[in-house]
Amino acid sequence: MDHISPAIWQFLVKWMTNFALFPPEASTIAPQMDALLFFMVLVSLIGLTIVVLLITAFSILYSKRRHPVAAQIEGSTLLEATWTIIPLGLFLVMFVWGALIYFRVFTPPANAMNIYVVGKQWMWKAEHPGGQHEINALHVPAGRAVQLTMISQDVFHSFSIPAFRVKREAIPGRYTTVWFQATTPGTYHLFCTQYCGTAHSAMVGDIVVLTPEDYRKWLAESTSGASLAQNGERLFASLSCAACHNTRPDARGPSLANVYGAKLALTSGQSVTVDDAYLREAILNPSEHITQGYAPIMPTYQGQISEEGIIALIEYIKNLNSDYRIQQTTNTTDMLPESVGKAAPAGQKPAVQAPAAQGTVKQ
Amino acid sequence: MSDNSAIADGVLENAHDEHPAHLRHHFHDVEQQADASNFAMWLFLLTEVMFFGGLFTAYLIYRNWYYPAFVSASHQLSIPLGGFNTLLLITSSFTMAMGVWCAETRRKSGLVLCLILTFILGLGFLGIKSIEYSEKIEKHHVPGFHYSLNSFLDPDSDAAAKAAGDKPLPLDVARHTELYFSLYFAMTGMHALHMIIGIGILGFMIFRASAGAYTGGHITFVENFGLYWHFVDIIWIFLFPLLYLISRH
Amino acid sequence: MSENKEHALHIVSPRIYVIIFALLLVGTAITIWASYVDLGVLNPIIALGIACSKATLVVLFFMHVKYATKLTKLTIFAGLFLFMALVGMTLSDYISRAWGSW
Amino acid sequence: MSDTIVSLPDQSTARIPKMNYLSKENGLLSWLLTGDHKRIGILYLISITFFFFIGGALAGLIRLELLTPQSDLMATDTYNKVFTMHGVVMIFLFLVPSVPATLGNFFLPMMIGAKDLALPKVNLLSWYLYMIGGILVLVTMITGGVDTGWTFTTPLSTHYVNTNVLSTGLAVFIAGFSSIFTGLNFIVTIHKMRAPGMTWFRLPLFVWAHYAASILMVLGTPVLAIAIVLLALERTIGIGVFDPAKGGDPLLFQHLFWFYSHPAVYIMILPGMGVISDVISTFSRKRVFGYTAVAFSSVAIAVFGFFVWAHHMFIMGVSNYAVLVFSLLTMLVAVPSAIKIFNWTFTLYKGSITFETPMLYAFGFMGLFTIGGLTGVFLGTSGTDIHLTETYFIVAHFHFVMVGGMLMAFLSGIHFWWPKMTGRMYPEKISQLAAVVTFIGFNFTFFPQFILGTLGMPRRYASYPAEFQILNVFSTAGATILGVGYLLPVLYLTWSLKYGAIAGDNPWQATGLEWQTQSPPLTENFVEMPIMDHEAYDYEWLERKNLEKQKEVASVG
Repeated sequence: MDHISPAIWQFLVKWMTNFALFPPEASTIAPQMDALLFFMVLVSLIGLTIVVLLITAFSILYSKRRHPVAAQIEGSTLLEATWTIIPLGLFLVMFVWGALIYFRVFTPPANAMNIYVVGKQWMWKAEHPGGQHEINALHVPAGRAVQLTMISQDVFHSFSIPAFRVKREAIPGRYTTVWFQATTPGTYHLFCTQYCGTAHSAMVGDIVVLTPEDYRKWLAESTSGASLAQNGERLFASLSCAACHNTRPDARGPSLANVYGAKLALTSGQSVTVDDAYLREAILNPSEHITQGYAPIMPTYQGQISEEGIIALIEYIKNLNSDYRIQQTTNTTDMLPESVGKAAPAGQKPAVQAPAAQGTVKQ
Repeated sequence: MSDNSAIADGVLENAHDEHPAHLRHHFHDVEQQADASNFAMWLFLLTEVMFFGGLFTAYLIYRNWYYPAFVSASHQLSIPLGGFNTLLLITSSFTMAMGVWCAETRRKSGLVLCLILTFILGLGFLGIKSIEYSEKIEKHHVPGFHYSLNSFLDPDSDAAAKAAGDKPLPLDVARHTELYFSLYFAMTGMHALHMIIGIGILGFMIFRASAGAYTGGHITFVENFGLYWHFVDIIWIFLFPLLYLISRH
Repeated sequence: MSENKEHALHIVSPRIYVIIFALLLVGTAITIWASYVDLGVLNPIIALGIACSKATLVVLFFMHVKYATKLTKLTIFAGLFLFMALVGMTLSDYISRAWGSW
Repeated sequence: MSDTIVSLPDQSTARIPKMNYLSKENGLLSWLLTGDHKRIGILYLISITFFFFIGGALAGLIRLELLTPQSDLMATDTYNKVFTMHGVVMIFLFLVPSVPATLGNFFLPMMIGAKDLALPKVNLLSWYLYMIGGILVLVTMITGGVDTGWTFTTPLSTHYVNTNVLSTGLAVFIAGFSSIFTGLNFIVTIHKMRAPGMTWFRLPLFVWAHYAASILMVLGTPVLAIAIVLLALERTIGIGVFDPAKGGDPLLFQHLFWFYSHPAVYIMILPGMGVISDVISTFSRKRVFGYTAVAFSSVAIAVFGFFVWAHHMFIMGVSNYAVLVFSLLTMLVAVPSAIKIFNWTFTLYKGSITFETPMLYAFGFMGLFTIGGLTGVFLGTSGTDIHLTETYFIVAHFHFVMVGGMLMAFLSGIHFWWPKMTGRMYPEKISQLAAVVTFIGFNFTFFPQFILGTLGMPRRYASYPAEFQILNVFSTAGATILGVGYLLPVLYLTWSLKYGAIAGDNPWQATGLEWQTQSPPLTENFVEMPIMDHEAYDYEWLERKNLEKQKEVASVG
C-alpha cells in the first residue's frame, strides 16, 4: 500500500473499523424491535424490487422501438384490488406488531428499579434512589429491569439510547417513563434527540451497563452520603409538611404512610391510584387533588421546590411504610436549625404553616 | 354539484349581447362570475372556521382541565354588557340581511340605510367591547407580567366576584384564571379584529352604495360581505355562552 | 339579465328575516336564563345546543344556505366535519391521557 | 421509427407565434400588475427558484459542517440557525408553493379550458404575500436568523431562545395566506370554470391532484396560522397557553402545528403526483392505468391526511390510546400512495415508451418515492417509531419524499411543460444527463442517512460521535453531485430561452387541452372556447385529430 499516503490509509482504516450498518443490541427489547425492523426492511425490499423490476421490464419490452403502438388499457379492477389489499394487509400486520412493541417499551414491569432523570439545557441529570447523582451518564446493572422516570426543567428533551432501541421525551411539567433491561455490559451512547437549543448536540452522554457485582461496587463508591429519600425527608421537614401530614388523630392532612400505590378517593369524586405523577401534581396543585374527608387547606408549592426536590419528596413518600417513620420525621423537624426560628413564636405547637401558605389560607 | 360548464354554452349568447360592465373577461357570463365569487367566499369562511377552530380546541381543553378557575374567572365578565353586545350583533346581522335584500330588490336608499345601521351597530359592539376591555385592564386581568390574582384570592375585594358569590380560590386554582383570560382575549380579540375589518369594508360599501353601485344588479360584493358579517355573528353566538355563561348559579 | 339573477339566487322575504331575528333574540334570552339555573351536566349542553341552533338559523336563512346549491351545502358540511375532527381528535388525546397508560 | 416522440415543426420555417402572453405587454409593470395566471406562474417560478437556491446553499453549509464529527466550520448556534432557515425556506417558500404555484397556476386553467383562474387578482395577491413572506425570511436571516428548528417547538421557541422567532413566525403566517389563496382559487376554478364537456372524470389527473392538495391548503393552513398567533402572544405577553409553568400544555402547540404540517406533506407531494401521472401517460402513449383509482387515491390521501397528525408525537407524551388510533390511520393513508405507484407502473404495460428527460425524472420519482413512502411506514408503526424517530432516518425519509419525490416531479414537470411555457425546447442530451446526475447524487446523499438513523445518529446535531463519519462523508460527497445536478437545469434552461429549438404546439403529442393551443399560449389561452369531446389521455382521439388536420392541409394544398 505504498502508493497510498499513510494519512489517508489511516483515515480509511479508522473508518472501516468503525463502520457499522446496525447498532449493537444491548437490551431485551432490542431483538424484538429488530425483528420487526427486519421484517419491514424485507417487505420494503420486496416491494421496491417488484416496482423496479416491473418498470425495467416494461421499459425494455414496451419501448417505442419494440412496441411502436401502445395498446389502450382502461385498468383492471382485479389488479387494483390486489395492490390495495395486499399492502393494506401488510401495513396492518406492521401496525399490530408495532403496537405490541410500543406497549412493551412503555409498560414497565412491576419489579423494575426506578431511576429519576431530569433533563435541562443542556445536560442529563440522573438521580439514583441511593443518592448517587450523575450528569450525562447513567450506570445501570445488566439483567435487571430499569425504569426511568423523567422530567424536563425547561424545554422538550428526548432521552435516546439507540443500543437499547428505546427513546422517550422528557417534557416540562409532567413525568414520562420508559424502561429497559440491559443485557450486555458495555458503554453505549446516550443522545438528546429532541432539538433543545444551542448546545443540543452536546447533550450527549454514556450509558454504562455493569454486571450486577460491578454495579453494586459502583453504587457503594459513588454515593453522595444521603439517599434520595433522606434528602426528601429533610425537605419534608424543612417545608413543615409534617405539620399537617402527621400521625396525630387531629391531623389536618392525610397520613402519607403507605400512600404510594394506594387508591385514593378525592373530594371531586374521582378515585386515583397514587403514583409519581399524582404526587407531583398533589404537591404543586393540591387544591385539585384533595383526599376525601380533608379540607382544601394545603398551599401550592409551585415555584418553591425544584424538580429534584420534588423527586426527593416523592422518593421519601414512596418509602414511608409506617406511621412510625413519619413520627420520626416529625420529631426531627423541631431539631432542624431552619425550623427552630419559625416554630418558636408558635409556642408549643410545631410550625403550623409553610411560609407560602400564609397568603392564601388566612383569607 | 353545479355543473356550470354544461349550462354555460346555453347562456353564452345572451350574456354576450348585453355584456355588463362588471363581467370580467375570463367568465362566460354573470351567473358564473357570481357563482364563483360566492363559492370562493364560502371557502374563505371555511378557512376562518378552522382558524377559530384552533382557539376553540384550546379553550375546550383548558376549560376541561381547570373548570373551577374558569367558572370564577368568567364571573368577572358582565352578562348585561355581553348580552347587550349579543343583541347588537344579532340586530346588525338582521340589518345586514335586510341590506342584502334591498340590494337584491334594487332599493338604493334602503340599502344605504341598512348598511349605515349595521355600521353603527358594529361600532356600538366595539365600543362596549372596549369598555369591557378597559375594565379588565384596570383590574390587571390582562394575562402577562402584570396579571393580578386578587379578585380570585380575595373575592370580597372585587364587586363582580362578590356579586357572583365567589368563594376565595386557593392559589394553585386561582393561577389558572390567567389561562381563561388568555383565551378570552385571544378569542374576543380575534373576533373584534374581524369586526374592525368588517366595519372598514362597511364604510367603503356605504360610500359606494350611495353612488348606486350595488343596486344595478351586480350585488356579489354585498352578498359576500353579508356572508362574512353573519359569520362573525356566528362566532360571537358561540363565544358568548362559552366565555360569559360557564356557570352562573 | 334579471331572469339570470333570479335563477342564481332565491330572494328571501323580509318576513322570514324578521321571524329569524325574533327567534335569535329568544334564543339569547333562553341561554342567559338557563345559565342561572343549575342543571348539572345539562348546562353546557343546553348552552351549546342553543348556540348551535342559533348558528344554524343564521346559516340557513341569513346566509341563504337553505336555498343554495348542493355544492355550498357540501362545502359547509366538509368544513364542519373537519372542525369537529380537529376539536374531537385533539380532545381525544387529552381525555384518554387521564385514563393512564393502559 | 425514432425513439422520441418530439414532433418539432420544420425548423427552417418555424417561428414563435407573434401574439402570445409574453409579448402582449412589455415592461416591468405589466408583469407586476398582471392578472394573467401564466405570468403569475412565471413570477412564482423565478421567485421559487431563487429561494430554492438559498435553501440549497444552506443545505450545502449543513453538509459541509457534518463532514467532520466536531462542529468546526461554524459554532453550534450558527449551525442551528442554518438548519432552521434551511427548513423554513425549503418548506414554506419552496416545497409548498413549488408545483401548485408555478405549474399549477400556469396549466390548471388551460387544462380545464378556462381563460384564467376564477380570481386573478387574488392570484396576484397571493404572489405578493408570498414575496412579503419570503423577504421577511431573508430579513430575518440577515438580522441574525432564528434557531428554533422549522417546527417552532414550544416552550423552546416561546421562552428559551432570543432569536428572531416573531419575524419568522410572521413570515410563515403571511406565506401561509398566500398558499390559502392559491388553494382557494384552484378549488373555485376547478368547480366553476371548466369548459363545456369537461366533466370531473375527463379532468387530467394533474387537476385532480391539485384539487386534493388545494383542499388541504384551504383547510389546514389556518390552523397553522392560529398556532403561530398563539405562539407570538405567548412569546410577547406570556399568555400561558403553551407554558407548563402557567398550566398550559406545550403539546397543544404541536397538535395545532402538525394538524397543518402533516397535511402540508401531502400539499407538497400531491401536485407532484399529478405531474407524474401526466408525464408517464404521455411518454408511454397510454391512458393512465385505472384513472379513477388514481383520481380517488388523491382525494383519499387528502381526506385521510388530515387524521394522522399525531404520529409526529408518538414519544412526546400523547396518550397511548391516541397513539394506537393515529398509528392505524397512518397505515390507511399509506395505501393510496401504494395504489398510485402500481397504477403508474402498469401504465407502462403495453405502452410505447420513450425516454425523454421528463420521463427519466418520473422514473426517478417512482423509485425514490417508493423508498420514501415505505420508510414512512417504519415511522408510522408505533413500535419502530420509538427507535427511528428524531434520527437521521426521519431526515432521510422526508428528503426521499420531498426531494426525491417532489423535486423530481417538479423538474419533470418543468421539462415537460417548458416548451409550452416558453415556446422553445430544452436541450435533450444534457438534460438527460442532469436527470441521471440528480438521481445518482440524490441516492449518494440521502441513502447513507437511513443507515445513520438506524445507528441512532440524532437529527439537528452539529457534532456527532466519530463512528458516524464515514456515512456522513458519503452524504456530503453525494450532496456535491446533487448540487451539480440542480445547477445544470438552471443553466441550460436559461440558455434554451434564446437558443432552444422552437417547440411548436404539441411537441410531445400530449392530449391535454393545454397542448392543443399555440406555445407560448395567448393571454386568453384559447382562440375560441375549447369543447372537451373526449376522455382524458385519449391518444386515439389525438391521432384522429392529427389525421384530419393533415387531410385539411392536403386538401387546401
